[in-house]
Amino acid sequence: MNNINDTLIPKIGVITDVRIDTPDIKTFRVVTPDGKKAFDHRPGQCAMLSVPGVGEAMFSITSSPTNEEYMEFSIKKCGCVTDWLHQAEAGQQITIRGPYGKPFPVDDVFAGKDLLFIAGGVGLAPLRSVINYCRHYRDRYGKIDIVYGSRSKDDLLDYNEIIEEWSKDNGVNVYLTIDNPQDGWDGHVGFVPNYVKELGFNTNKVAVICGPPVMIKFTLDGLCDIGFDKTNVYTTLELRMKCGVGKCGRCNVGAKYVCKDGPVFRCDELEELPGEY
Amino acid sequence: MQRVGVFVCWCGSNIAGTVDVQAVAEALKSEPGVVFSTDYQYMCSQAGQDMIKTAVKEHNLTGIVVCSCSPRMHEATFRKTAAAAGLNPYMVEIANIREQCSWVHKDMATGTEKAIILGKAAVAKVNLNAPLTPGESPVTKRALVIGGGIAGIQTALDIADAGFEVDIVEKNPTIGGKMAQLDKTFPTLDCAACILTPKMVDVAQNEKIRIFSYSEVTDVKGFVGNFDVTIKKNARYVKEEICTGCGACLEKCPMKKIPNEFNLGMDNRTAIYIPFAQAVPKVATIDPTACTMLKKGKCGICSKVCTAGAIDYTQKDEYIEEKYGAIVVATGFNPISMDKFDEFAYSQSKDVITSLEFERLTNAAGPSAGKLLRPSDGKHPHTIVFVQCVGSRCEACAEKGKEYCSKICCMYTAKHAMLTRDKYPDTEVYVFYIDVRTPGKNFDEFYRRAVEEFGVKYIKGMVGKVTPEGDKLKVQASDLIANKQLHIDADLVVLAAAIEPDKSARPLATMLTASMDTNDFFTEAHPKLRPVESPTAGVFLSGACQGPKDIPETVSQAGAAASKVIGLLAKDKLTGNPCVASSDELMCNGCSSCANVCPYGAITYAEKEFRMPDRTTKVRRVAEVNPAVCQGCGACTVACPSGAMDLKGFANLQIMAEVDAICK
Amino acid sequence: MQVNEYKPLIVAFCCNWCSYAGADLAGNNRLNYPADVKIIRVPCSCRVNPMFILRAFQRGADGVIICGCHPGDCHYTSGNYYARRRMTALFSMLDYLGIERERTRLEWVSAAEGAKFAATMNDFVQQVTALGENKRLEDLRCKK
Amino acid sequence: MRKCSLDKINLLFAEIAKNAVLYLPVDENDGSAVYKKWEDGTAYSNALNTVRSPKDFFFPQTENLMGFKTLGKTIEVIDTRVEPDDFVIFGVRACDVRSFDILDRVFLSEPVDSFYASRRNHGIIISMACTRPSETCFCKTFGIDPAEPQGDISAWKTETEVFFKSNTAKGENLLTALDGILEDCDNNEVDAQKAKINAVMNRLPLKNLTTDGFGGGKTAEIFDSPKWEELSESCLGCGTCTFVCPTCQCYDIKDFNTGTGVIRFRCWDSCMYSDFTKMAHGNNRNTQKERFRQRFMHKLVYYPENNEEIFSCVGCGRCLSKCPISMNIVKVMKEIGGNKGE
Amino acid sequence: MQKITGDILIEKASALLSSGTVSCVLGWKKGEFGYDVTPAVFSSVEELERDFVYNDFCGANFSKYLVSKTRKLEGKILVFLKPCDTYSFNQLLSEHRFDREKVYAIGIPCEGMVDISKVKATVGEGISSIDTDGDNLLVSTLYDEEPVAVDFKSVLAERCINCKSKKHVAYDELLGEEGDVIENSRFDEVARIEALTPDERFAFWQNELSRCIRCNACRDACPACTCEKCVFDNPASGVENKSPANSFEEKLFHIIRAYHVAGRCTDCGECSRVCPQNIPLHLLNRKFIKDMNEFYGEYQAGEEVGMRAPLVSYTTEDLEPGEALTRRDTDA
Repeated sequence: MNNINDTLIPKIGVITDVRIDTPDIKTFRVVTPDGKKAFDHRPGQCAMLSVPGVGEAMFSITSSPTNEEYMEFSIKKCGCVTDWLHQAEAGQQITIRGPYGKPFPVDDVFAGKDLLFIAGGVGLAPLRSVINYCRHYRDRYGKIDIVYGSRSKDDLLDYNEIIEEWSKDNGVNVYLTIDNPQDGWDGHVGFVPNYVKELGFNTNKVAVICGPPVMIKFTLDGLCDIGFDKTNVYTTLELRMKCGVGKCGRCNVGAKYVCKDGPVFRCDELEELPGEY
Repeated sequence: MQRVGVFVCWCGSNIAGTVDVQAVAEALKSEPGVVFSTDYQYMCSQAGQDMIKTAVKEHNLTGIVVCSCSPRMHEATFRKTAAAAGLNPYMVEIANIREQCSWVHKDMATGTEKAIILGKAAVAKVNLNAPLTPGESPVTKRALVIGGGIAGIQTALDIADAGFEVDIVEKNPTIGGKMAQLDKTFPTLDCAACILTPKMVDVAQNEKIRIFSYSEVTDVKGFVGNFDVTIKKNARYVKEEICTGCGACLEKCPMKKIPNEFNLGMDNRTAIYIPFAQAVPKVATIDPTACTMLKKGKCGICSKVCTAGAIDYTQKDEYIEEKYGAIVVATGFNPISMDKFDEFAYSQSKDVITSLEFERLTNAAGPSAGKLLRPSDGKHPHTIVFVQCVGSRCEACAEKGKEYCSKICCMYTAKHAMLTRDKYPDTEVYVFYIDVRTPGKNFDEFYRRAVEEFGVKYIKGMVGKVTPEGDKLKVQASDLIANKQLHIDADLVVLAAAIEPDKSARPLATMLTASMDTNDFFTEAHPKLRPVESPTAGVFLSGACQGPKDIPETVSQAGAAASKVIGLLAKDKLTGNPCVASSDELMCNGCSSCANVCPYGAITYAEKEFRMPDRTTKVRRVAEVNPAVCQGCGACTVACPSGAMDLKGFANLQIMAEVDAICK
Repeated sequence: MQVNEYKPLIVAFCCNWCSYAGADLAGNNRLNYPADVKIIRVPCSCRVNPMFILRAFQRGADGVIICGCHPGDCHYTSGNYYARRRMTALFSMLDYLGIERERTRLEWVSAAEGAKFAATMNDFVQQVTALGENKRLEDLRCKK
Repeated sequence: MRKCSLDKINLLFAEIAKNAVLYLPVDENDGSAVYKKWEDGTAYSNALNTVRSPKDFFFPQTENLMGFKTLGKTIEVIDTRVEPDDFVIFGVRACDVRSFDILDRVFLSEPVDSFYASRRNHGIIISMACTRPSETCFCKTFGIDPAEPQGDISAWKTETEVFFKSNTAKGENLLTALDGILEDCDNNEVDAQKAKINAVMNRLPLKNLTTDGFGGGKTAEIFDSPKWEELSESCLGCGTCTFVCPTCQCYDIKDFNTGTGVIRFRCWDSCMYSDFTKMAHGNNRNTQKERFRQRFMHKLVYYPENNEEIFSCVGCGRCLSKCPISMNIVKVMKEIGGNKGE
Repeated sequence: MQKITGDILIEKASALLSSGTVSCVLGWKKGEFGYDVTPAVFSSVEELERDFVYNDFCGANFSKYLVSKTRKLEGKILVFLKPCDTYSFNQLLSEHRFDREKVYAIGIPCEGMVDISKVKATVGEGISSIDTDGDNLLVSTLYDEEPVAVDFKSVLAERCINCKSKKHVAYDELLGEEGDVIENSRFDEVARIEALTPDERFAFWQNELSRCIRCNACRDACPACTCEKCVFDNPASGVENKSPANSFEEKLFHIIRAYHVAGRCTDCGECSRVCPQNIPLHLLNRKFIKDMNEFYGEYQAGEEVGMRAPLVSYTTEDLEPGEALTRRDTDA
């Protein structure tokens, strides 16, 4: 075991906690068998989890790098690996390798700026890492706005954390919305892109969008409509990552390799790429 | 993956004697998915079952493996147990460690090792089980009987008697079938009409029974309990509900030279006709190929003489759609054509006739009013030769005749011979036969009477040639017992023509997706155990459409078919076997391989719209399995090249998991 | 008995209605056959996909036998006829590829033929034992 | 420059095979050539090239990465790695030698693929000049000179002799070790052969094929060309071109359950396969046109863009002769690049 | 008989395009060296005149393309079918794989297609052009001063040497005269292998199949392999596999592939034509065809639309597997 040393060879991870977030999303806490964090990472980076015999799959690391005890992954059920993980219980071992990809430029571009995070559905997972990182180093950043929407109240990820922690922070505003009216919901109803336009943010800030491709597209259009410059908008394409190391030949969008050049992209960079992401 | 509980049964010492049950329970603990494993003396006992129920609750089990006796023994028991514990009953798998392990192996180590492997296979399978729910479908409480001969009549009467509605579809203008054409019936010699016509009247008068005469089935859709049938009522140009059957029109009709089908063309009828006096319904029918009014628009006499005003030259074929829960096929038989049997001079001489023609000749209502007269000259025949097995048991001449035995000929020929000798003692009667087969109640006695009491001359041997010469028929034959050639100058030769299924049966079978054998007889669901059911659920067989039969056999089969129908119609809902095939339409090529091998016609095709990856939509043909019809054999799953078709409960992945577990 | 005697691994696919019942009857009558035979229950012999057979060989089986109702007795009327054609085609192909034909067999065993079941299995095990390990259709990754 | 007479070539092979596994092209019954391990009596093929490229030596079609054993909820990772033996590949053509540089840029860039790297370290490449190029050859388009093949050692074969020149320390060491068989010589015969080769090169039908219209930064220009649809119209979506290609390196990582454990292996994959980019949430290249475009854009635009304008094609011509429908990179270059190559 | 040339086909196709009978033409497009023709869709007369070609290298069987092209393209497609292609055409129709109404099929006679690897084996690498001269091909190469004459018959593809039929079993229009089903010895090689000892057979196939690189060309070119999703590509099938990881996987893939097309394979020979490794894959398919002919009576897939293949039918008198094998042994 000791002499194996290749980027493709994983470590053992142990699932220590499984939290049911929504009907199809669970959040898994993972450490090494000796109880440590598997590796250090930066906000926006991903890790390859795998179940021997089932396969490998890439997930963004949901927990903040500032969490030095463990990593968390919010995983939506949508394939054989995720199906398997969803029926796993605490104590189950999996394998983990990473971190992969370029992180969000939290320490340079983001520093000192107002930040706007926009997420849809499970798209909050990659952003949670950044949001919590920025909350942890609260004084390094300006005002933080978070717009988050999902199909219904039950489909909102990290709801407790959002309500109990984020929205109570100073200088952090959380705007939640759901697609359709629902009993017991007195918040905003409507799609995220429209909500963003309604809210009409001041454009002197950095925006980060994550969610389903359509939602990203319309939100980006919405931001441009209200005067945002694409050079200030970031998103992540981590769904396109496969081997994690930029060699297997799948992740390229044009000449850019998501595994190496991304997954975090500035929207003006994306604009230059052929439309096949 | 499931949360599996493993329960190893000792079956007293039946299992525990050769299998270390604790070791099995222990070994299975580390199998994937297993969260609980135990053993017990009698798993099938109340205490054992309670143990399972408790474990399901305590360990939150989603799957159960019982290592015990054969699933043929207690699978049902443990499924009920699972259901009682709140699990889907199909989340149970049995590892057969008694019949297929402890009882056949002597050595404890061997037995234990194998039991563990069988247990692992069951665990591997149950991990891939999915809850199954038997499909339910409602039952239309009405039966359709296709064919109005004695088989159809008896079936219909029996079903109606149980209180269900029945429709009979008969292609002829009247019900009655072949039996109505017969004179006497063997072996009791009671007159066919005397026993049949009361039944026909019963049918007519039974308010649960509707008769669609002069009609045929043109389309069948649906499945057991829910057939949608289209019936074509041929235009008879007579308003059925108005016609009184008085017969005035028949007398006046100028077209009087139409060969009379009922008498097999031995006499004539009119263009408007009633097949016979006791016809049901007793309604006239205009033969459109003969009626000058219909053909040329001239005549109209029948309309003028009909006081009831029943004639309607403008009548059109009518299509009726009706729903049925069960369909009984009673399409009966016909004698085969004698065209290919020129050696008997059938086409050359009017005095060579078939046995059915002989029936009409001797029938009081027949063309000669019951007097046995030669068709050619109306003279009384003094020497009659009966030839048996004409086209039956024709192994060497399959293109001419049939390989099978027509079963009824031996007995009716004995009857004909006996009646002839009885009525006309001066007549010499020869019967040429291959074998005389009399395996029925009082049948052999009957035949012996013909020979012994009535002096019928039975000769084992075949007739080689019949040559008309003058007013005689020269019969050349061989006597196999005396081993000599015979030459007989006969006045009349009667051919016992083989019988074959009615020609309407083949297209009907296609409509019903009911299978047929190479002779076009309907096949039964099981030749021994389910003789009156077709493999297609909800389709039943009555009478000679399934194989040659005499009247008593037909009637008893008709009753049996009726009781099966009654059993079906008595249900409000049909609960299917949930282990049925199903097709993944995304993978399906629509190639029909599966439908080709389905013995039940459970697979149909539909054009479905699919969203293509490039966001366009395309229509593609895909297979659909009707779970109410599928019996779960799995033939289709292997015929399917793309693997789209799979069998619930015995899925590809499940069986492969078992293979893997056994071989690891 | 020798200690390190070669034990073949035999996978038997038995149809639920006849052969599986025949195997049960062999049990009821305490008719011995080697424990090397492991039975997989299938509804009908026509459920046996050639892929299952190759899979068994891949995973280490030394012989595969398919048992079904006698021709004419299929619970589903025709399943065993299809099985017969399929297995004929497959076995012939395996033979063509030089894989020992003695490793595969199709037998008809009725529910009443417990003795035939046991005898067939005894015979088949003997036949496969004589061939020794399956080398021509093995997957080395699956070797223990 | 050193040489060895052809009579002694087997002695030379035997000597090389003493310390390393020697592979060289060998004729097959069907007329094609294949790299085989040299054993006494193995004859070196005269064929222009092998059907499979020598990339297999460094990037085999299937290789085990590791194993797993699972017990209950625990997992044990098992090292299945075997350190490769030293090996020598003899007779690699100039085009294929270039393919190793192209693969190196993928596998040896950070993070280094240690499986590939280890094989690279253990392998010595002896190249061979091409005296009879085929009509399908277009290595020159990519600046490759078949008369001057690279590799650790370059070789030229004449009717009677084989000439060697080392290009690397590894190569030099090997040649030194073969001192007993080789003799020093001048460049005259090799130079003569080079001149001959160059003369042939000027007769090749594809001699004027250029990379005009391709290269880094051309994405916007040609990505949406309507020609892609036309060119890909009859593509079967098989993997022949990618699997015979010396520079195609896409792979997949799969698990195989052995019944008692799991083997994780890497195997070649093809961007031409319909499910290549299919992942849990969808597929971003759903049509054969997109997949077809990806393959050629990668070789002719994306790769050069990221690798100092080096094209990921070496002009070996394998895809020209092996594509079931005779669609190939040359046709693409002519259609899309707009150069007629004449 | 008039030889069918590219010009005749262009004329025919142009007329049908111009009259609007068809909206596009599935035909062959010129390549670089004469022999590398590519199947292509032509939608204008100009394209046809510029690129269309019909020569001795037009081996590709177009029937399979109809499955995808009738779904994708609007209007009627003109397709040229050689006799052997028409069998595949019918077989696909039997399996309802495309809409007959969307196709206009022209049968064209075929004297056999040339296997370029045989030409190369004769004249060597470096072919610059190929012309026809009577019964010879005139091959110009980079290394010969004069074109080399090669006997056409000697370089015919294996499948054409053993051609089973010159008869078109389906078409809307036929160019040239109708041919006949012909006597052939296509099963000889199968019989030769059958007659080997099991050890020899094993060695033969082990050697052949070990060369497989699982490029799937055989499958993707096969007009019988038109599954919406192949079991070997489907992770849910349990047998999905991408690489010939070892000799078992090689056998599994080729046995199952041949089995899946058994009774549906028309013996068009595309699998062997496209195999980059020259594996004689048709010998697997032909084995199934030969067996079924011998065991269940002659059957030619695609002869008519709607026939029932041997593996989806049966008789109660069929041979038992053991009997079948023994009978074959004694016959051989």
